Amino acid sequence: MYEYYLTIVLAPLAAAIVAGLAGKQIGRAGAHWITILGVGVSCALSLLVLKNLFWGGAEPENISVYTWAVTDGLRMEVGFLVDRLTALMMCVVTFVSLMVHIYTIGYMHDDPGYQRFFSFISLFTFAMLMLVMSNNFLQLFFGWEAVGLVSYLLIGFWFKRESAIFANLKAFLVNRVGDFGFLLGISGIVLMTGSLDYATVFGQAEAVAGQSIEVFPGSPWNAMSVICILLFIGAMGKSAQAPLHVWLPDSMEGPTPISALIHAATMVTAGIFMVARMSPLFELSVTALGFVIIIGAVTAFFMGLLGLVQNDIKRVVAYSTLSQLGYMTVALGASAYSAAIFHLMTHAFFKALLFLAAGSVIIAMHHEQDIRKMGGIRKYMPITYWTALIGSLALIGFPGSSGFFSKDLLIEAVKDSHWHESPSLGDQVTYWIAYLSVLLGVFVTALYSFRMFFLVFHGKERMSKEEKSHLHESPAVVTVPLILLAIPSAVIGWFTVDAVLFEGFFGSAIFVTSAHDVLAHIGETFWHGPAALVAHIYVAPAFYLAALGVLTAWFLYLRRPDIPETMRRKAQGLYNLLDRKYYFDDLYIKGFAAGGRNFGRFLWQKGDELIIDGILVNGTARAVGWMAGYLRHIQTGYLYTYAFAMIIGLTMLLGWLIWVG
Amino acid sequence: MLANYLLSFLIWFPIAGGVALLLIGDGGEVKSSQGRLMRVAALAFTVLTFLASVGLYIAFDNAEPGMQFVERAPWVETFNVWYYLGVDGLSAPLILLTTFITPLVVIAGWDTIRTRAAQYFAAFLILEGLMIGVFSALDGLLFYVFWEAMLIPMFLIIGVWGGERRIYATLKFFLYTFLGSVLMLVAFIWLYLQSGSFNLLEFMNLPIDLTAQKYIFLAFLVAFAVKVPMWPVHTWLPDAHVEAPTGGSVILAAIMLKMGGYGFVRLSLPIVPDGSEYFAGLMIALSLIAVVYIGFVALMQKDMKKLIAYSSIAHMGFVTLGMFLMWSIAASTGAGLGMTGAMVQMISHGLISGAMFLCVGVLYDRVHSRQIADYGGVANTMPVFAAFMVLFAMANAGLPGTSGFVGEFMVIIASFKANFWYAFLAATTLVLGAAYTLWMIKRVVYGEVGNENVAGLQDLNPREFIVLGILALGVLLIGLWPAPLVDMMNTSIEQLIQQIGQSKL
Amino acid sequence: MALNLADYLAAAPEIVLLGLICVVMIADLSVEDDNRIVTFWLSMLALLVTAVALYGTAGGGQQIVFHGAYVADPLSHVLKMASIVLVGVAFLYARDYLRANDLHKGEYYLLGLFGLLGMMIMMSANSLLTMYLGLETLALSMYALVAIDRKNVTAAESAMKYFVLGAIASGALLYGISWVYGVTGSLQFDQISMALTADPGLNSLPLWFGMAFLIVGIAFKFGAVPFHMWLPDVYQGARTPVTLYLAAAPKLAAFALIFRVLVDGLGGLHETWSAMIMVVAVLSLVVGNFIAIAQTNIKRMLGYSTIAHVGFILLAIYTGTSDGYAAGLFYALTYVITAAGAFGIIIVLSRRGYDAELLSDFKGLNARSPWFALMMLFLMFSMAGVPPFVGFLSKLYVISAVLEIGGMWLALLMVLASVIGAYYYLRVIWYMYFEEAEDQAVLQANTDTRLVLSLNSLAVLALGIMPGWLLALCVAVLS
Amino acid sequence: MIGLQHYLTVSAMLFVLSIAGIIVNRRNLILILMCIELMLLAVNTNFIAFSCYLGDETGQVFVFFILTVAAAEAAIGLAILVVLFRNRRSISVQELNTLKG
Amino acid sequence: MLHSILFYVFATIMFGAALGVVFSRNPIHAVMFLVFTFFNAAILWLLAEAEFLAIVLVLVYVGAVMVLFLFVVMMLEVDIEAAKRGLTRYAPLGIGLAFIMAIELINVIWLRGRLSDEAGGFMPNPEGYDNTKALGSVLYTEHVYAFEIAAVILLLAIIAAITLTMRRRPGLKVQDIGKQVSVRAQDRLRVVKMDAEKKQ
Repeated sequence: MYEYYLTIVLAPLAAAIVAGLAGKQIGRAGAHWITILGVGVSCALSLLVLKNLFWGGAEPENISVYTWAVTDGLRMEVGFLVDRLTALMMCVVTFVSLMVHIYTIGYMHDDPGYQRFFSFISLFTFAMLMLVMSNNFLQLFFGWEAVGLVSYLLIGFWFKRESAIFANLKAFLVNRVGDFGFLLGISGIVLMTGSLDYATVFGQAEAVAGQSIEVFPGSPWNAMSVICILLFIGAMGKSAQAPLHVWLPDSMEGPTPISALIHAATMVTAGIFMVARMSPLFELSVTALGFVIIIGAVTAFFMGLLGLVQNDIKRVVAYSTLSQLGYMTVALGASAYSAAIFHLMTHAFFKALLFLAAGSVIIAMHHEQDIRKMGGIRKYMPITYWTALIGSLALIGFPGSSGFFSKDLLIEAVKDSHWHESPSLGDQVTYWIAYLSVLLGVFVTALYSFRMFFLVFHGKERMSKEEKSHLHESPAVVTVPLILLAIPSAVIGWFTVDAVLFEGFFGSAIFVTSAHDVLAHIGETFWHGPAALVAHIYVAPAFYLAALGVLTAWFLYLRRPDIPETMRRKAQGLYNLLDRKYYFDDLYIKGFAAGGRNFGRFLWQKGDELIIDGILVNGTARAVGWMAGYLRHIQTGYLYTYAFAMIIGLTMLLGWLIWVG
Repeated sequence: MLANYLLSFLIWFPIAGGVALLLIGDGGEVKSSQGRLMRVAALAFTVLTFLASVGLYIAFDNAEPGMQFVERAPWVETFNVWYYLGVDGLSAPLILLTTFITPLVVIAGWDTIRTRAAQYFAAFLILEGLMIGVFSALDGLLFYVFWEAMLIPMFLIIGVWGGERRIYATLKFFLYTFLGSVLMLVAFIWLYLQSGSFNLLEFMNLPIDLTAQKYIFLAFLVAFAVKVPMWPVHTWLPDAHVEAPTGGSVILAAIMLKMGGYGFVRLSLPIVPDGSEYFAGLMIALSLIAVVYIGFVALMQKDMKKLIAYSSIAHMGFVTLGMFLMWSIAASTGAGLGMTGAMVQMISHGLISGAMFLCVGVLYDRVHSRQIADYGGVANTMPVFAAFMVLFAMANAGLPGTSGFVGEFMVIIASFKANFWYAFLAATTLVLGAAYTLWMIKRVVYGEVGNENVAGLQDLNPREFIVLGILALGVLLIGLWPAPLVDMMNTSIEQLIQQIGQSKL
Repeated sequence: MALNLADYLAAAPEIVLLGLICVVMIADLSVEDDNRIVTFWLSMLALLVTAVALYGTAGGGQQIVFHGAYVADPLSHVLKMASIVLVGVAFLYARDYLRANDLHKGEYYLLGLFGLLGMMIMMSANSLLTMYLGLETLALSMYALVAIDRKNVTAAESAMKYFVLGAIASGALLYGISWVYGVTGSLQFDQISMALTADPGLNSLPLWFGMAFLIVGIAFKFGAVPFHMWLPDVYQGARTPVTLYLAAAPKLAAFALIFRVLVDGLGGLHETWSAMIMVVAVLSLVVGNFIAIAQTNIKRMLGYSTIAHVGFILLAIYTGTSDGYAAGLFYALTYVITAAGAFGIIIVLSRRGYDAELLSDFKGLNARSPWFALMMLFLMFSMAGVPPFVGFLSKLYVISAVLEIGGMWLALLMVLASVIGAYYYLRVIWYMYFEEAEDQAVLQANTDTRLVLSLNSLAVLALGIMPGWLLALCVAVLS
Repeated sequence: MIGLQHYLTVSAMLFVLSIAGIIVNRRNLILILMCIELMLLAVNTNFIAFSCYLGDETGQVFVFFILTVAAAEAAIGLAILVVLFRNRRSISVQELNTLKG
Repeated sequence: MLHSILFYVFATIMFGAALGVVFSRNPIHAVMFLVFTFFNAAILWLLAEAEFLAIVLVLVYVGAVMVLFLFVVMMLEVDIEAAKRGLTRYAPLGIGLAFIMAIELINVIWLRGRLSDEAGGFMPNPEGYDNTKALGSVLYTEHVYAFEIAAVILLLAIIAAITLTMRRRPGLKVQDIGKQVSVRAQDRLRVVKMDAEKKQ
C-alpha cells in the first residue's frame, strides 16, 4: 500500500507544481485537466484504501517515509499512519476537492489566474492529505501550516482587492495565533515523552497524565491538561472556534470554490480531526475536555445567531459553518469523537453543496451576493434550487437526511454525556451550557438557513430588469458537482451512521475511556437503527425546534417581510451587537493590531532611536567629539603656555617624588 | 593530497583573485569590456571556490568529532602563533554557506555596479577569503587577524557603493565592531599569557578560575554580541544594512552575522564554560528581548531593508537562545537540540535573509527606493518576482517546509524543556514574524498597482531569476530534508556539549 | 697616551659619515642651484657608504671604547641602520618637493646628515656626556631644518617654539645629569648602574630628582604629554619634507636615549621611574588620541597621533621587562616606517606652491590615484592597529607585555584609546574613498619615488604578515 | 664653611628664576633666550659644585662642553630669531600664536 | 671666613643681577644684567677653585655670546617702547610655580637625601694642583670623542646660522676675483673695422 499512499499524497502535489510552474506552457485546459487527474487519482486510491480497511479487513499501517532529521536523540520523520479515521478523512477531502476542481472550471473560466488557481487548490489538497495522513506531530504541523499558507494564497487570490488581501493577512495571522499554542503543545509533548511519533506518544499518555508542568512557579498543573489545551488552541485557530473565528467569515473574499473547500472539507476540519486523532490524550484530561466543550458550545450558538443578520449569501453560509463546527467541537468535548467526525463528514458534503449552490447563484447574478437583491430565482435555476433545498434540509437536520443523523445523534450524545453523570456543580453547569446551546442552535440554524433559502429562491424578484433578462441555470460543470454532492448529502447518513457511530468503525484510531464512552451507551439504550430513529423523531426536541425555525423563517420572510424591519428598529442595540459580530473584529483590529503597532513604534522610536542610538551610541560619539574640541584649546599657541605645561609636569613629578620618598 | 591544503586554498584563492582584480582593474565603467572581464573573472573565482568547497563537503567525515583538514605551520615564533587551520561540524557548514552565497552576490552585482567594478568585486573576493579564514582558524591570533581584516573590505563596500547616509553607517559599523573585538583581543592575550600559545584547542583545556572566566566571557560577549547582533548593541545593523549596496547587505546578513554565533560556540562556550553558565540567564534574557522587542520594532519599519535587518536581529535571537539553553534544561536531552537548532538557524537565516535582501535589491535597481510606501501591487507587473518574494517571506516567517522553520522549531522545543515562558516568548515569533513580513508583502506585492513606477516594472531578468531560484531551492531543500546538514553537525555538537558539561573549576 | 686604533674602528660609521658630510659640504659649494641634484645623489652615496661601514663594523657583542664614551652593540647597530635607511627615504621623498618649491638647497641634505650623525652618536652613547652632545647635534640641526624655508612665517614660528622649548628641555636634562653625576660620581651608564648596585643607599631622593629632570628631557624628545606641545606646531609649521624627517628617525634616537639612560644607566631605579613613565604615557595616549580627532590639518593630526603612539612606546618601556623593551623597539621601528610612508604620500600629493596639508585634500584620492589611495589605506589601518597590518602586531606586543606584569587596566585603556584613535584614521580613508575629489590634478611623482613609497607601504603589510624575523631581531638585540 | 649645598642652592635659585623668566615674559623673545642662558649658567654652577665636591674634573669638562654647545645654541637661536623678525617684523611672544589648537 | 663672606656677597649680587635680567624693562639693560650675572658667576666659580672655567666663562661668554646678543638686539632695531616687557597672565601662576619648585629643590638639597649628611664641604685640592692642566690632560685623552663632537656642533652651528640668515641681495655689487684674473684682452677690447664714410 506504501506506493498508494505516496501516490495519493504526491499526485495533487505534482499536479500543482506542473500547473503552477508550467501554467503558461500547458494552458488553461492543460492546467485543469492535470490537476483534476491528480486529485481524481488520489480520490480513487483513497476510496480503494478505505475499502481495504473497511471491507478488505486490512490492518492500520504506520509507515515512515524518510527521516527528516535526527539530533540529540529526537527522531524527526515523515511518515503515514493510515487507519480508518485517516481513510475516511482522505476520502472526504479528495472527493470534495475533486468536486470543487470540476466546479471551478465553470466558476473561474474567465479569470486570468486560472492556472494559478488550479495549482493552489491542488496544493491545498496535498497539504490537507499530509495533515491527515501524518503519523507524527512534525508532519502534522507541516500540513497544519501548509493549509494555512494555501488558504492565505487562495483567500488573497484576487490580490488586487484591498478587502481580499486584508482578509488573507487576517486569516493567516489569526491562524498563527492558534499555531502558537499548537507549537507549544507539541513542545510540551516532546518535553514529556521525548518523541514526536504518535504511537510512542500515545503509548506514554498514561505516564504523562501523572506528571505536572509548572507554568507558573509554585502551581503545578497537570501536564496533560496543559498540553491538550495548548493543542486545542491550535484547533481553535484552524477550526475557527470563538474567539479565533474572526478569519473565517472574511475568507469569503476568496473565490467561492475556495470557500467550499475551506469550509467543507479541508482547513476547518483540520482542528476537529486533530482532536479526534489526539483522543488518547484528550481523554486523559477532563479539564481539557471541559475547555473544549465550552468553547464549542459558545461557538455553536452565538455564531449561529450572527447568521440571522447577514445579507451576503456566502456569509450566511459561512456563519452556519461556524456554528456547525461548534457542534462538532461540543461533540469532541463530550467524548463523542465519532459523532464529531461523522458530523464532519456529512457537513462536508452538504456544506460544499450549499456553497457551490450559492456560487451557482452568484454566477447567475453576475457576482451579486446580496440576498436582498435576489428572490424568486427558483424558476430560473431549478437544479440549483433543488440541490440547495437538499443542502439546507440536511443542514437543519431534516429527518432522513445525512445531517439529521449526524446532528441528532450528536445532540443525543451531548445529552447523555459523562458531564451529565458528573456530580460536581461545575460539570453540571458545563453540561447545561453545552446541551442548551446545541439544542437552541437547531432552531437558530433552521431559522437562518431558510431565511436565506426563502429570500433567495422564493418571494418577489428584487433584482433589476436586465439582470433578470439573462438569468439562467448554470452550465453542466457547475450543476454536475451540485448533483454529485446532493446525493451523499441526502442519503449517506442513512447508510453509514450505523457503522460509523455504533459498530466501532474507527476501532483503535479513536480512544475513549469507558467512563466517557457515551456513544456506546447510546448504542445500547437508544439506538435501534436509522429507520427507528426516523420513526421516532417525535421524541426528539430537536425536530420540533427545527420545524419551528423553518416556520418562523417562512412567516417572517415570506408572509410578513415587514416584521423583521420593525424588529430591527425595535432592538437596535441587539441588532448592532449581532451586526458587528459581537465587536470581535473591532477588538482585534483596533485593540491588538493597533496596540501592537503603537507598541512597536514606541519601542522603535523611543527605545532604539532615542535611548540606545541617540543617547548611548551617538551620545558617546558626541561626548568624545566635545572632549576633543575642548582639549584642543589647551594648545593655545603661546610659547609661555607650552613652557608652563612643561614646568607643571616637572613640578608634579618632583612633588610626587617628595611625597613618596 | 590537495585535501591537505583545501582550507588554505579556499582562503587564499579568492584573496589572490581579489588582488589580481585590483592590479589589473582600473575600476572603469561597467560598460567597458574591462568591466565585463572583471565580472567574469570574479564569477570564475567564486565559482571555483564553491566547487572546491563541495570537495570539502564530500571529503568531510560526519563521524569524526575532532578537527578535520588540519593544517599547522609556525607563523610567529615570538608569540608561538601558528598558521593552524581545521574544520569540524560547526564550521564546515558555515564555510559552505560562505562559498555558496558569494557567487550569488557576484552575479547580483553583475551590471548594477556602475562605478569601480574592479574594486567592488575585488573587495568581495577578499572578503570571502577572510570570512572562510575566520571559520577555519584554530589559532586565536590567526582567528583575530581574519576577524578584524574582514572589517576593511566591508567598510569600503558600504562606504563606497552605499546609499546616502553611507558614511555614518559604515563608520558606525566599523567602530562598533572594532570596539567589540579589541576586548576580545585582550582576552586572547590574557589566555596566551596563561597557556603560552594562542592555540584555541589548548585554550579549551586550560583551567581558569571563575572570576577570570566571567571577565573573559564578558570580553567575548562584547565582541560577539555586537556581531550577532544582540539587543541592545544591535543598532549598527539597520543602518549598515540600509546603506549598504545589495551585495553588501547580503554578505553582512548571510555570513557576517553568523560570525557572532560561531564565536560563541567556538570560543565562549568551550573556553569558559563556567563563565557561560554564570551568564546564561542574561544571554537568554537578551535573546528573548531580541525576539519580542525587535519583532515589534520590525513591525513599524517603513524601509524594506530596515525591516529585514530588524527581522535578522530577531532571528539571530533564536541562535543565541538555542546556544545558552543547556544549563536551564534538566532533561537528559535538549541541550543538543537547542544547539543544533541554533546552528541550523544560522545556515537557514543565511539563505533567507540573503534572498530577502536580493529581492529588495531587485526592486531597488528598478525604482531606486527602499520605501514600502513607494510600492504596491508589484505582483501585477512582476508575477514571477512576486512568487519568489512570497516564498522567501514565508520562509522568513518560519513556515514548515522552508529552512526557516527547522531551527526555530528545534529551539522552541528545547526552550520549552528549559522553561515554559522561554518557549512562550520565543514562539511569539510565529505571530510577530508573520505579522511584519506578510504585512510588508501585503503593502509591496499585493494590491492595485501603486504608482507609475510600479506600472513600468520589468519582471526578473534571467540573471536575477537564476540567483533567486538557486536560493529558493536551497531554502526548500533544507526545509524539507535538513538531515544532511544536521548529520554534519551532530557529532561535533555532542562533543561540544560534553566539553561544556565538564566544569573547569 | 697613544690613540687606540681599535677605538676609531669601532666608531667607524660616525667617522665615515662625518668625513662624507664634509665632502658633501665642500662639493655643494661648487654646485649651481639648478643642479643641486648632485648634492642629493652625493648625500645618498654618503648614506650608502655609511651603511656599508656600519655593516662592516657591526656584529659581535658589546664593545665600549673611547674611555667608556662610546658603545657599539647590536641595539645601536640596528637603530643606526634603520635610521640611515629612513633618512635616505626621507631625502628621496623630499627631493621632488624641494625642487618644486624652490627649496632645493644643499643645506637640507647637509643638516639632515648632521642630524643623522647626532642620532648615531646618541644611539651608541655610553655616557651622559656623549648622549648630551649627540642630542644637541640632532636638536640643533633640527632647529635649523625646521626654519630652513626662510620666507615661511609659520616655519619660523614653529622653529622658534621648537628651539625655546628644546632649550628648556635640554636645560632640564642637563640639570638632571648634574644631579645624577653628583650623586653617583660618574657619567657612564655602566658605572652609574654599578655604583647603584654597589651602594643601594644612593637610591634616594636626590638621585630621583636628577632622574625626574632627565625624564623631562626624554619625554620632550619623544613628545610625550605634558612635554608634547612643541610637536603638533612643529609638524604643522615645518615644510612637509622636514616634518617627514622629524617624524621618522629621531623617534629611534629617542628610543635609544630612554633605553640607554633609564635601562642601561638607571635600571636599578625601575620601580621609581616606571611610575613616572606610566603617568606620562597614559596622558599621551589619552590626550593625543582625543585632540587628534578635532584636527583638520593632516600633518597636525599625524602629530597628535604620534603623541598617542609614543604613549604605547613608553608603556612598553614602563613594563621594565625584556619583553617590554623588545616590544618598545619593535613598535618604534614599525611606527617610524609607517609614519615615513604617510608623510611620503602627503608629499606626493603636494605640488608647486600647494601643500596637501588639509584632510580635505585627500578627498577622492581613490578616483585620482587608486594605487596611492590603497597605500595610504594600508598605512592608516596600520596606524589604527587593524590586522593584517604591522601596526596591529606592535600594539599586540606592547599590550601583551603590559598584561604580563598584570596591567589589566592599562591594557584596557590602550585598546579603548586605539578605538578612539581609529576614528581619525578612518576619516582619512573615508575622505579618500567615499568623497568626491575636489581637485583633479594628476599626481606627478618620479618613478623612484613611486617605487620606494610603494615598497614602504607594502612593507607595512608584509611585516604584518611576516613579522617573524623583525620580532626575533628585536628580542635578540635586547637580550 | 661654604660647601656643596650653598652652591647647589645658588644654582637652584638661578634655575628656578630662569624658568620663571621664561613663563613670565610676554613681549620679547630675546629675553627668553637670555633666560635660557641663565638656566645653563645654573646648570654649570651645579656641575662645578659637584665636581669640586667629588674632586673629579669630569664635571668641569662637562661644563666646558656645555659652554661650547651653549654658544652654538645661542647662535642658532638668534639666527632663528632673525628669520622670524624678518618675516613678521616683531619678536613679541604674544603674537607668536598662529599655530595652535 | 672671608671665603664665606665673599660667597654670600657675590651670590646675592648675582641673584639680583639675574632678577634684573628677568624683570628689566629694556632688553639692552637685560643683556647688561646678564653680563653682570656672568661676571659674578665667574667669581663664584673662582671661589670654588675652578679657575679655568671661570676665565672661559668671561672670555667666551661675555666676550662672544653676549656681544652677539647685544648685536642682535641692536640689529633688530626693536623699538624699546614696544618691547617694554609686560607680564603674561600666567605671571602669578608662574612665579608661584617657581616658588614651589624652589622649595622642592631646597628641601632636597638641605633636608632630604644623603647630601646633608656630611658637612658637604669641597675637598681641598692637593698642592701644586693646576686646574687648567688637569682639565687639559683629560680633555684630549678621555674626552677626545666628546671633543670631536663639540667641534662638529660648532661646524653645524656655523652652517645653520649661515643657512638661516645669509641673503644674496639682488643688485649687490661684488667683484669676482676669479673672473678678473682670468680675463683676456679680447674680452675687454674689440677692434672694429669701419669703412670710410659715404660721400654726400
